[in-house]
Amino acid sequence: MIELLAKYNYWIVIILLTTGLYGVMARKNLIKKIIGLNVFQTAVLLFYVSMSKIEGGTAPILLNHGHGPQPVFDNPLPQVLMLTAIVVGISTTAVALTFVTRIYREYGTIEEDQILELNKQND
Amino acid sequence: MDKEVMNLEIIESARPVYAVLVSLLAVVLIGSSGKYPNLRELWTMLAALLKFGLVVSMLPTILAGKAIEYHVITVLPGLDIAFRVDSLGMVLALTASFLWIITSIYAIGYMRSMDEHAQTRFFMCFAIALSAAMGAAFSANVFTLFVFYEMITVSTFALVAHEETPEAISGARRYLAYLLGTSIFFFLPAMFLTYNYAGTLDFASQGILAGKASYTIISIIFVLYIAGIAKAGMMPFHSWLPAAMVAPTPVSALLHAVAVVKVGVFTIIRILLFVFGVDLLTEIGLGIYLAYFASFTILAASIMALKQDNLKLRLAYSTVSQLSYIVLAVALLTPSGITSSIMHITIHAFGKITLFFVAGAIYVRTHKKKVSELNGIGRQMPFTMAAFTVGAFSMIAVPPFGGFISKWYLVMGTFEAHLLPILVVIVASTLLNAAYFLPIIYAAFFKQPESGEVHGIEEAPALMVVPILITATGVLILFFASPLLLNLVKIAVASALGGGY
Amino acid sequence: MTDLAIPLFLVVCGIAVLLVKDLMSSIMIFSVYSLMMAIEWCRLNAVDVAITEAAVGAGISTVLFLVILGRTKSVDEGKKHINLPALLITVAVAAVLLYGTIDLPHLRDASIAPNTHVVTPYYLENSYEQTGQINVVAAILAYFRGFDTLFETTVVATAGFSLIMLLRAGNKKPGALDKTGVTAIYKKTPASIGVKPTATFPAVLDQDKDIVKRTVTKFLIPFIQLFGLYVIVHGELGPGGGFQGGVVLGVSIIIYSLVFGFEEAKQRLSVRTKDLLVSTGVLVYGGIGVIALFLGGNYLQYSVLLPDPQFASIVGIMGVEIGVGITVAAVMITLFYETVRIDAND
Amino acid sequence: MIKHLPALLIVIPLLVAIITPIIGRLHWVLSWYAVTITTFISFVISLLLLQTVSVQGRISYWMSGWEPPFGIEYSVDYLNAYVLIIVSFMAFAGAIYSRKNIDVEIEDETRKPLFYTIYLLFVTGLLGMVVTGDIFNIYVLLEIASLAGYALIALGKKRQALVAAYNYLVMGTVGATFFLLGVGYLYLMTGTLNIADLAVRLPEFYETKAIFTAFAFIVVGLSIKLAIFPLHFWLPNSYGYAPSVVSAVMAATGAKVAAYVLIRVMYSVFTPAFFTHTPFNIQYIFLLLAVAAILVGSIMALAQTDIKKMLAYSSVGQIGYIVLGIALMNVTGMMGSLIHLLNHALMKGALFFAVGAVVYRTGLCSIENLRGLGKKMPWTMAAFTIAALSMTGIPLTVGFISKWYLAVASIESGMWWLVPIILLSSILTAVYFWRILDNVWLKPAPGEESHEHGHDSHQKPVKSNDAPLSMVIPTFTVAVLCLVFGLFAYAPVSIAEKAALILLK
Repeated sequence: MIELLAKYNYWIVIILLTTGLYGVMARKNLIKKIIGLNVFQTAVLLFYVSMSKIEGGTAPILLNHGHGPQPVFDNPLPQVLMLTAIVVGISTTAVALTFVTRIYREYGTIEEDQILELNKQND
Repeated sequence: MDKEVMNLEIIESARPVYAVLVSLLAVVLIGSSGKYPNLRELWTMLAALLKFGLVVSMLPTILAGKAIEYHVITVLPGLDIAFRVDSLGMVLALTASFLWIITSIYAIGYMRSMDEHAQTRFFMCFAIALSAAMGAAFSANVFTLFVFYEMITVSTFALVAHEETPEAISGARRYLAYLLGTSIFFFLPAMFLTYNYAGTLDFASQGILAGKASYTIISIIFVLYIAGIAKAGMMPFHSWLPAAMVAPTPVSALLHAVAVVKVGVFTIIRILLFVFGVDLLTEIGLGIYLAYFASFTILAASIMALKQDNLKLRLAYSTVSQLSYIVLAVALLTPSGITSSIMHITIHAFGKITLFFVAGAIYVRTHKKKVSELNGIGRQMPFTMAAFTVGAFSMIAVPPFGGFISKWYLVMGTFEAHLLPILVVIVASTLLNAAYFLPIIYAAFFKQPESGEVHGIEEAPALMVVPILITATGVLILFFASPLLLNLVKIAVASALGGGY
Repeated sequence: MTDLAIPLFLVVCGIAVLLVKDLMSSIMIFSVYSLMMAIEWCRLNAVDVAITEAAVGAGISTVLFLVILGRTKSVDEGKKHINLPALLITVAVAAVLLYGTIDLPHLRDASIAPNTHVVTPYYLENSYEQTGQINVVAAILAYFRGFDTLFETTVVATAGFSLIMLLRAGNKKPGALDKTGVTAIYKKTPASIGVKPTATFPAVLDQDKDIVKRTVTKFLIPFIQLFGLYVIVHGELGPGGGFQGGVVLGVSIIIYSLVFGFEEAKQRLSVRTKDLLVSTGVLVYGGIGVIALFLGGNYLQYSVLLPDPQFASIVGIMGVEIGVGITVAAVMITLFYETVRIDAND
Repeated sequence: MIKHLPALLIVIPLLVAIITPIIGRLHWVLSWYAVTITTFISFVISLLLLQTVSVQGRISYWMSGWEPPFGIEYSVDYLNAYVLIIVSFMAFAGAIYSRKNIDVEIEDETRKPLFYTIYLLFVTGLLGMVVTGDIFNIYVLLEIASLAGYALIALGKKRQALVAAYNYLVMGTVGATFFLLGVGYLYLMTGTLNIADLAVRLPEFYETKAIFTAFAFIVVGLSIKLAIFPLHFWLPNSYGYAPSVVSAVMAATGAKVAAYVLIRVMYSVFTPAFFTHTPFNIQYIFLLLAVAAILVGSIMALAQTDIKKMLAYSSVGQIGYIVLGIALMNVTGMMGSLIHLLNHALMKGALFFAVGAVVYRTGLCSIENLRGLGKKMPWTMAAFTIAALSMTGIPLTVGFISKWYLAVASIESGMWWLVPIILLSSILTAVYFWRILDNVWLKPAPGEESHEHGHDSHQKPVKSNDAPLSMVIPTFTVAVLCLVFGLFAYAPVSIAEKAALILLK
């Protein structure tokens, strides 16, 4: 039980990640897929951020300009990495939604099935 | 086996490279002077003469028992482009380069009389094919040989498709599919396996595979090689050759009687003697299987030749059958057999090119293609048909024509190998040869032309008749002056048998 | 108890997002999901990440999703039957993840490798000495791993450029599309499979006539922008930085154009200028790196910029944060401008 | 400045890319100049890097002046330099080629400067992935290259391009996120992101399940980017509908860089020793996937009627070759893979370039429409033919060299059964290219069938109307390189050998 609780956030990550992944693959609505993708990505973000936390640690902001005794700090590096990852994520989402807009303009629908149907008719 | 064992003095010289390059240079010149046909043809002639001169200039060295080598480039470790002139290669190179001169004259006459299109492309491809044939003759290893082998295929492909009629194109398709297909799917893996087991691809006098792999593996490699070298026209990969007959006659004459097919059988001889080695093949007994296999092709092709009414097709099947003589002879793995095999390269070349020239001359003059239309043609074109007779008799192996010499050695070879069934095959096929050539000669000279048309002497243009007469004379010379050729061949046989001959 | 509750709530939101049929609700739940995520991160002391997630996940993405939704349609028409291949793949991925988690170290353990290996202790020790930052996150972001951040900014710019390229119709005449056969097909086909283009989202084009809103907005915007600037340069001391500040700045312009209309917003910040700004931010960042090169340092080695390495680092970091801010703000505005422009062209 | 080459390699294209839309406002051609010159500079820098590596060994450059593993390290050894040269050269060729090509494929003038911006960002991302020595930095650069790639694909003229780009984006993001997750596992176990440092710290964890999971996610993520069968679904439509220059450059560089990263991860982050600790035999899985890719790619290519899609499926097969060499885990196999990186870049580049030229002239790219083009576009089609022959593996072309090495390596590893498969795929390749060459050279152009065949039609030869020089020259140059490196294979082979020895030391 302790084992389970000590890894609580891992389980959450796994559930979110798989939920998102399933959504990406199984949903046929293009916007829904992107939402799924976002859930999927944030799961990985959570994974990183979870590992940055140390029992009893504080946010990694130095006291007294770094002089003197310091408290235990949480690990700042995973946080930095995730800042980057979040930005990458939103950029991807923006481009994806751009595609969705254009697809809607060209096809009049954002349902994958209908788009495939239309493509078949064209070919 | 090391080269030292061959007791040959090696001379470093780039002359074989020049012999290859001279016609490639001509390709550029021919291509750039397409608008001036006379200049263009001048380049062809110059290149042909120069090439022959270069080849002849190496002859004394070879006759003195030396070899000429030149290393061009290492593509990968173990895969080199390198040349090595020895007596076997010399036989092919002399034959091909000499006949190129003759064919060039003939081709000029033929192409101009027929007012063919795209003559520039024609002469360019022709020159490339000749370069490649030289390269194949002088190859020092399997890889170089393979490269030139493919180069011939690709350059002659354009010649076969020359007419660009649907028929020509479908013929060309089959040509490419067979030649390229077999070489990639059998020859290439065979080369790969050779490299893998022997660690080298350089030709050596007693082969490179002995003791390097199990008999099973060697047998597999052997079968792959034989299947891969479709240019030798062995059944079942022979049907590209009749298909290639849609090409203009000079192409059929030089390439499909000399350069292409002879490179095919030459490759087989090379591989058998210098990759496997006589001893190894004798030990495993692979030669006998090949001999029987070739025998089948000899007989089957002869029978099919009988059925052909189209003259060029009949000649093509005759070629298929004659090529297998060469394979059969070398497969006997005896001194006389090998002698016969190498000599037949030259002898058959002269004979068959004469026959094709004649077929072309008849077509140019009368637009007749079929055997059944040739009644009385001998009176209209006496010189041409006389030359045909010479060529045909050489094919049948009647003395005093060249063909007799090689068949004589072949018969001796069968005795040496104690293979009497093969002797039966030779006799049977000689009869078949006679059966499909003699009626033509008889009809040409003794039958009345159809519908009573009477012609005076109406020969083809001199540019065509003269080459015909030259090659026909060549057939005779090869009989009377056979010792000259024999000297060269003996050196080759000696090196193949490790000097024991 | 929150230890367990918030993550659990995240899971509930995550699943609900994908189950809800109405896209608008789905997006709203996603917004809540992001907010909860931010709270969870705050709880994990990852304040910078939490702020960013709040701004991006709950803010910008939600707005973006809504705008796009307005331009397309709001119901997920797909049938919700179970997709077996997808399920199998998901189960496989879950299995591998569970397998890998078996011998992962416990969370919150100070002795795990990330905390003990030389890298993180080095950052904590040298953050102030070498870079003059007391917020170690900012020090790593802008200096220790400054090159990553340069590319992070570039990613944002790339997204901006892509948006402009794909959405801006440019000077192409309406007829020109038909020639390529693209638009013509579109006009014919939707009806053939029974899809009706829904109405677009015209509201953002017009000015809002409500005087109260206008006045309040006019009054508020300077403060929002000031706050944005503060967040950008404040990063050295506490949470915040170029990215978060840039988002705030961008949002201020978006709010402006929402209230005063697109045309008026364009007069304040023309499209050309804004395009220029997308490039400018990255140029500022990359340029500082180049200056460092010329001053004899390695690329992005701020300590060589001025005689005092520590002060030079502070200046350099502030410089690049400003660069990040400019690009991010410009791209945020691009997101809005370009999506609105299509409406205008439709 | 020699010291700073690794940084300049990335920074110059990055900054030029950012300036490009601004100078493109004056006239779009200026942006073309900027991109062409910049890619050329990158190419020169890559050559200089190779030269430097050969003199002083591995180069390590500390970004921001921080010593690794604290800062981001850029490191160059033979492998990086080799891949850099491939990528920068093909990007340069693509840039020259694009000038006229985008006239028809991206008609809109205002889009052109942005096209070049994104093109250059794409190249920057790829170059960065190759030269960086930090695994998280790879992720960021991967996303730049990917985002730029999605946008470039979406520029295709048909609306299917958008759907293709969307699908690629979704799959690509899943792949990148898997990669990120795997990196997270690695970081959690070792506490470092520097590749060299990881290589030192990882072996003690080889037995752990977590590290295996990390490996699995990183490799699966990269496999999506690399389009290893069965994760290749995004590729055919993406290459098929993207503007030709984009297909060419992506096929020639994008997949190569993904393969490079895979090699780095498998042999520099992990080591061959790791593969003896895995719960099941990873080598066999890779080999099976490679073989499946080779066969499925070739067979699917046979089934296509659109030539760009055919080339795309052929890429799936060729990627199989690369994976095959990687999975053989011996020096010869690795050499085969590395040589194939170059060779496939050249061959596929030339093929897509040639197809782009056809699209430029005729606007169509179905195999049926290629009839009689040999006479209309002799140079383009000659280049196509050379590259096609090379694909089938004819000696003296580059295709032969890589297949030769792969075959030798298969035998060395005792996997003789791979040789017939290589051969079989050569047969299939020959067949699907033969269909095209047959149309190009041997069939009359549409509309000319009615003319009488044979001599008459030759009296008025078809006017040759080849593509503009700015397209023909890069196409033909790349095709000729297929021959040059088929004959002078020693140069790439020797570099590949050194790289392979470093990887498998």
